[in-house]
Amino acid sequence: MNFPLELAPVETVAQIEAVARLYGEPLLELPKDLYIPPDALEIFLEAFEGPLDLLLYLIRKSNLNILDIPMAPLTAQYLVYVEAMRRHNLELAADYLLMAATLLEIKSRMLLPRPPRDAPDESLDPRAELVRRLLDYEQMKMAAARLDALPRVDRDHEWVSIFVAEKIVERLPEVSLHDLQLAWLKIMKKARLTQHHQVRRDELSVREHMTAILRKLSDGAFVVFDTLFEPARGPAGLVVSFLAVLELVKEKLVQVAQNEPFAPIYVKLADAANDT
Amino acid sequence: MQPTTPEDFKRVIEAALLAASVPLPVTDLRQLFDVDPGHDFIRRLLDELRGDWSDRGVELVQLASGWRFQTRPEYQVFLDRLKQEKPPRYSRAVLETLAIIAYRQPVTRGDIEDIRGVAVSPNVLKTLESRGWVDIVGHRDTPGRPALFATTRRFLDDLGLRSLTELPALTEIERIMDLVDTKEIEAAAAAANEEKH
Amino acid sequence: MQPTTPEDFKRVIEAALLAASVPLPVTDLRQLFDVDPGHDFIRRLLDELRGDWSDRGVELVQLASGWRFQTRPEYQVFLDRLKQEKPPRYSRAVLETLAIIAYRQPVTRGDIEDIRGVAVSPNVLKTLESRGWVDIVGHRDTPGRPALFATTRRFLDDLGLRSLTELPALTEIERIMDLVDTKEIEAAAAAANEEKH
Repeated sequence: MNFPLELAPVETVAQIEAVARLYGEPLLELPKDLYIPPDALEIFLEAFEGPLDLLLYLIRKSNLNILDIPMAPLTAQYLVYVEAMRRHNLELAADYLLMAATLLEIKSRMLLPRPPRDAPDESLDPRAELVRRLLDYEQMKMAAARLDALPRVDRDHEWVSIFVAEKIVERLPEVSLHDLQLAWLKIMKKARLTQHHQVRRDELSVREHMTAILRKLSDGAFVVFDTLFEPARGPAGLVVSFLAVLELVKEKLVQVAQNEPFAPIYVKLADAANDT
Repeated sequence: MQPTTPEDFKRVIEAALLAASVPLPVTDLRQLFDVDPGHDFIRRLLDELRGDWSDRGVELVQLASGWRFQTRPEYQVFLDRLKQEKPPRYSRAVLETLAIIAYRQPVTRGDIEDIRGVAVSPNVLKTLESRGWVDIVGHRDTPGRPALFATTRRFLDDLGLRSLTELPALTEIERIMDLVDTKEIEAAAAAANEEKH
Repeated sequence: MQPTTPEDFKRVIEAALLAASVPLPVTDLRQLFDVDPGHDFIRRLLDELRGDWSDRGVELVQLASGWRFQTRPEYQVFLDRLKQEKPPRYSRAVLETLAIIAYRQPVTRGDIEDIRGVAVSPNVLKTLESRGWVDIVGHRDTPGRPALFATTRRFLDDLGLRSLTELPALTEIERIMDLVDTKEIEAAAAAANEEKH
């Protein structure tokens, strides 16, 4: 609320005469501390954010009671500024002129006899709306100053956001059991529609053992039949392993050899046989 | 690498927060881990982390949209020496418009003009919008359907606030009028307040 | 605030490096201070700082253009979880081929084609092989000696299975098929897929 401008005291009569009439109002006296050197006027007026801001300044500067504004002197002071603006060919914003008209209107209504009711209702005071607007604006003006005072990023502090060392790793798709199930479901559905394939229902454990046995035989060498079985898995496990071997034989994936009765049985990959 | 001790978890959270380009809420931090360690656990580590950094040039702060590391204001004098350009200074028009949007949101441009008593230049609103502090949240159902402006989360983050309730309190009307007779003030302020509500 | 102890200087340097968006050379770091503390002093503090951060998720590294803090590569796995990107998905051909190999192993490419009713592109099998989920366990003793494909230990591990017997039972799937109209299945499958995305 402190404006840096030094306000020089009233000086010349010429000044007073020059501002004699505005909106039909005689301005015979320049209020104290309102004279502004002409070259400073532009800068001075730029310091104001509009007519409300200017009015607030005038009120505060003259220690006027904002709740009981003496309309005559305030209007007079305000008009001096507006006239000064006009005289300096400053582009006079419509907002300033509108406020001048409002002030004059309030002032004239103040001169009218009070309404017959005795109770001086606040809302009947012609100044009430102006006071409300002034207080409202002043509150926001102060709020703006406080917001500006809050520590703000880039001005009062900076964000921390360090470099992320990233190896470009290919992101692999994830597959769930559900996905597999759905995929199978689609296959089944299609198979049913075409009726070309009878998809057998195999025990998975047999299939798993078939793969395990193939892996054991993968180096192409003969393996003793007995070593394909793990007694620790129990009778059920042995049966499954045996079924797996039978299935492999049936699918011609392995060869079983026995040189003579009761000699050890050897198993090897069927295709490995071709290599030897 | 599998974090096991709270200290391990804290290192991960710290790295994530130091690297993040936006504030991270607790819900995001929970996603850092294979197995969600839960809200309370993360929250406790954040408090510990804040303590760990209490005597450093960088602090961990809680903002509207989450947690973030930022340099302490006391260190800005040093950091400014490395800066090529100064951060923007906002005019009173911009700041007052921002204050009106922040405290009275949602408001139309007309509302702002009513309070300030002057036309609001489109540039003022553009400045606030491009900073990401203000955006249009709807339109008022009146002729012309004017846009309603409100402040963003980014505005709160950038000003170090967790919510609008942390905005500086508005100056009491009574206090503005400390120049005038107290009795009058009380009566009038009461009346003015009445009118406002 | 005037830094006096080496620790004070280190805090300033640390804050500057954490806030910087580019690597800072020592010459820049010297400018942080009112009075230039000299190259060697800064260099010594940088080494100390690097040591201070040695057991954290973030490290101080020296690059051609200067010094910067960066996250350690080991922490990428955590930070990646914060990314909102959708994980890539395998095509229907890949998933169906995988299902056939899983349920019917060991199978040849011909077997897969018979069951699916369409040709299997070599890329599909290559995708599954390079993922380490499928490999060749032998060759069928038929003309052309086609390779036999089976699923691997890795496949079980990645899907959280102890053995193939833990795969969803086919009989159950088929029973579901018997109960519901195929259209319904499609709709349900589509919905389930949707849900996953």
